[in-house]
Amino acid sequence: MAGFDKFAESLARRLARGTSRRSSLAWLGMVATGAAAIPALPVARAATPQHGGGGAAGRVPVTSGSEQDPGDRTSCDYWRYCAIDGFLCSCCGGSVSKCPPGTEVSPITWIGTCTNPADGRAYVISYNDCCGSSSCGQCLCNRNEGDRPQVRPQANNDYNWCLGTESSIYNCSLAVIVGVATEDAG
Amino acid sequence: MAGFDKFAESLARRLARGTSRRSSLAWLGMVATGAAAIPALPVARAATPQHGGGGAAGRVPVTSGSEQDPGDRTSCDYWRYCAIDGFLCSCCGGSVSKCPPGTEVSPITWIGTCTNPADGRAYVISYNDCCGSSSCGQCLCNRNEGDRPQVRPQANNDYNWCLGTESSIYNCSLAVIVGVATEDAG
Amino acid sequence: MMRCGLLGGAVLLGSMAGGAVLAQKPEPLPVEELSQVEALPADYPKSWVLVHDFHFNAIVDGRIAIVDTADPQAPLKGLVRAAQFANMLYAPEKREIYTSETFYSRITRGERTDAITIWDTATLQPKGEIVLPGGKRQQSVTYTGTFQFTNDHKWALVANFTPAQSVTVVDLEGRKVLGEIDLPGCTHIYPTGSRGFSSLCADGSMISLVLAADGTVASSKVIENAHDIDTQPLFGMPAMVGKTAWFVSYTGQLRGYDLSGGTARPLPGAAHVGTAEGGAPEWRPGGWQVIASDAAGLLYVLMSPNGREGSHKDGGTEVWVVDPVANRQVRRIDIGGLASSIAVTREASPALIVARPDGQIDVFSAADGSLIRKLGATAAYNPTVLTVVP
Amino acid sequence: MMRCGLLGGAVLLGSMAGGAVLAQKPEPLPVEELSQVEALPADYPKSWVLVHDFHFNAIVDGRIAIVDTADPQAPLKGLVRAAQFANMLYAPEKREIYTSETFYSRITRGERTDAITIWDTATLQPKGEIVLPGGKRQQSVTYTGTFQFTNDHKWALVANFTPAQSVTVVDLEGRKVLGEIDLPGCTHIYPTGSRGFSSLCADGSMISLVLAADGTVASSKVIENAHDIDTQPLFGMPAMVGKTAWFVSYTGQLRGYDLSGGTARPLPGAAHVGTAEGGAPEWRPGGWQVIASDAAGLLYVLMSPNGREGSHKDGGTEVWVVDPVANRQVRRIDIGGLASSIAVTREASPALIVARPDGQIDVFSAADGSLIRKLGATAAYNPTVLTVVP
Repeated sequence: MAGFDKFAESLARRLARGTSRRSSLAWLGMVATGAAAIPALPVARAATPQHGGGGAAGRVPVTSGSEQDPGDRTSCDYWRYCAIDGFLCSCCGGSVSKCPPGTEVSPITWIGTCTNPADGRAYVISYNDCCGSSSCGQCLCNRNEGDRPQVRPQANNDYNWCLGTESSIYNCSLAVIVGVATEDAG
Repeated sequence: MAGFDKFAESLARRLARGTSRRSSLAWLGMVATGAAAIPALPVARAATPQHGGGGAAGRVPVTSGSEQDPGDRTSCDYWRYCAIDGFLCSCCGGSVSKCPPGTEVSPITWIGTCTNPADGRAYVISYNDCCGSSSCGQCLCNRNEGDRPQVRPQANNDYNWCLGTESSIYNCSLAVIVGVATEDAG
Repeated sequence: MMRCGLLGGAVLLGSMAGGAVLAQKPEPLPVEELSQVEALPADYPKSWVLVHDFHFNAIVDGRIAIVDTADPQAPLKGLVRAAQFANMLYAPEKREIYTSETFYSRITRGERTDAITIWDTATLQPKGEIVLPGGKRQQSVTYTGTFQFTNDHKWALVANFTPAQSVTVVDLEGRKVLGEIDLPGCTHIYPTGSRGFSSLCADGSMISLVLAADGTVASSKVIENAHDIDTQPLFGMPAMVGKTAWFVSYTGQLRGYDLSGGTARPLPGAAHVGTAEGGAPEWRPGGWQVIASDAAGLLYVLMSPNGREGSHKDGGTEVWVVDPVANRQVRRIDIGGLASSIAVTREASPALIVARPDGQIDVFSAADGSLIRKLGATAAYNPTVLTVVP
Repeated sequence: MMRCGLLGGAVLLGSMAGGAVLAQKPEPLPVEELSQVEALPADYPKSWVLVHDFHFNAIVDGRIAIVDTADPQAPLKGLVRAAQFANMLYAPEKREIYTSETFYSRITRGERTDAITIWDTATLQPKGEIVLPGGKRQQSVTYTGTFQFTNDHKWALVANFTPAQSVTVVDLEGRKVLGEIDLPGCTHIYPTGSRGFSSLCADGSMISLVLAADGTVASSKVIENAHDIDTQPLFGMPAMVGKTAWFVSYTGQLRGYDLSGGTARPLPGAAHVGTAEGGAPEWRPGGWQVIASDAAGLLYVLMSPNGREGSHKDGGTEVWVVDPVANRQVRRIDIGGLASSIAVTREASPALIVARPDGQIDVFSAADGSLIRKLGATAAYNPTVLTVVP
């Protein structure tokens, strides 16, 4: 947990660039309130009911190419997705850190803390939503490690985080590394 | 085929009550053009790919209660559905002849000719759409006996027949008996 | 109908004669009437449930499915639009359903309009609309706490989230917005007293507000240490027993709040859903709408045998019936597979309604846990919230 | 990347040392940049296909999926909105995609707006919009003939159906509607000559119209007996070989219309997809988009072994390659299961793209019929029309 407050401050500063003054201040307050409580937890795969014509059937794995960032980014099991709820942008024309074309990135979002099995560290993951195009429909994934009730917004994945964007229509979710939470989560 | 022109005239008169003068006149012209060509054909079940969470799984059959109108009205195999393309209103809060609440009936539509296995007659079926509520999503059914290219609109089920209605949003399709085409189709 | 019976007989005779068509054919089936639309009873029977279909694959096209859980032939009675992370309220005595929705002029883009639509229970046609200003309506996976009644169903309260938090006060009968209440740090709306509400706050407190006749805040009170987000995070949606809201925590603790007065009152004493063998690692509540009440005040909690951190939305395979006042586990119901949301009807013989992740809806006896009927996946793609007829 | 390789080595060393964490840990993964959106090449490679997703379960929320059929890891490159029985056109030289759509102010109800949206091929962001007057845009399961170019991609033609039939002429470059042409009894738009179009009519004729510079009709000509709806009904969407439109009938007859001049010219002589053993009762074309062409002028027809009256939309299990000029069946391709739509890319080694009813998309060699790759159900729920990059 050491260093988390510093991280939260830096995150808030980065986020502030992309959003309005009022909402970024509100966000900053929330991060400060909840920061100490975000836990680093072991990765476990949650039930992800598939719906519709999409899904993992026939997918070819997409990997980072680095052994320090292992796993298939189109699979709900990928380590960064430990607290995601939505369609994986890696299946929608984007990647873990880039929105699909035709959308815009939500500047504010919820964060989770996921352990990278390769280096044992707990990373803080920002699950920014991509907005302005309707439900991608591919690779629905719902995992909730560290997810907390809506009363702690910055730790909740049930909000539509398409906020501060031109359109609030939800397309898919990113999983961006924004910091290291703990040096050793093992 | 005898008597069909008379039927078409009467159908056009009934339909005219519910639609604008211009469109009903256009419709009358089309019925007259295509009337002689609508064939009476044997009933065959077409492939109906299911999509989404709905579908026939777990459905309890809905029957007319009359042995002269046999079959399950929530099944794509039901004799009246020989030329339908869409969600069956019997699965959507309506019936073969009544739209679900919250929708309105399209006054104009395409027609098919289906053989009733109980009495051997070919009936003219009107596949009116129910409109104003979005895709019902239940019991998608696509059969095309007698379906002809869009150039013959009154025999084509690919049009959204939500025409002359307040909203053109498609919810489901009826299968209403509007006449007898031939006394013996067997 | 008499003629139909006769014709049926004739067809039977035909088949007995070896399948040959009789010279004496039955009369043809009659021509049917066009231009008819089904109507519902304005007062829904107690077996009916309003099923919120989140429609994940087309969130802009969400719906409320009106479902008769006693009719396995035609469970789906009709659909009401519930667009883009909508919420729904049902006022049986007004014979109205309300949806709070968000629209864009070009579906995914363009001008945003938030509005409450008023629907007639019998026709499912819209009767009116109240536009909500500011484009700030909270959009979430369906929670009951983001759209609520107060003032005896005359008003509605709409949660806003930009992420600045506030509540819009709406006069449903007058069809107008009364005002907006800033509520930084607090979330969800729990109707409290005759004209007011409570919210849970991020610092562990609860706040209760009494509203004046013009919709402004007459008074407010903060209840400190009302909940513990770190050690006992509460599922967002409580089960109501009279005016008491019962919440269940991620680990199974039950917390009651008496909302009958102007200020919420946390009930003293701890209750818990109890324990059982066979958990791996342990039994915990799991699903979306995980807690329900019956008319007798018993609670029903959807339980997962694979409870651990992060399992709280994984769904459950049993429903545990608990008496929260006596703090006693009454019985366990095996619901035969994974479910995500549950509710209990107010029928004379109450039914436990179980919605599964694939849209299947099953009906169990709340009294003995036996399976009554299966409705199939016949109503909704993604059933989130089940609202029973009170 | 160099650092990644090093770190990978370190982790490997760790695992060789029995899973113990090394004292010398690798550097943490770097913090990643926020606020980025993927961009596409403005000029799509020839392996790309625009897949119209009709989205039957939410027709209001239809889309165009931009798909790279050569990229099995990430076939879906992005989505373009295509709402409510939309149509799509692609103008590669303008680096634009056009959708003709219908909107309601409250998604399912309210004020109707028909419009053409202009999308940038690289960003998939809208660049402009042209509102279509009258609320009369034809809504059908996706056909190419209801939205077409003419005048060298400078204009679009929109089919209307109320059910009165007409065509709206739109100046895409000038972003304005030029006018409307009444066309009673005739349907679908086949671009003809340099500035005009043809339509098939219900009396069996074809009509060709030459347009003036202001979008009005300069001249028109009726070609009698151009098609026979009763005995040889034609699938609505032809395959283009240069300026010749090749249609296939429900029973497999091939009809060519030369559309290079101001007036359509039915090609003389009869061609046919041919026959084969094993039909029950017979082989017939079946599916939605059943005919495609390659750059060499060969036709590809999706064939069902269960051909009979009413089977024309059932889908097919083989693709028959036909030389329509020589009237010769070149080869048969077993596509290993039911498909509904096909297309052939203009790649150096052309690929036969096969879309199946469950959304699976497979890629075959057009030359030898071998399976190249499977893309899975990774792009669209209900692929209807496939548009290849020319």
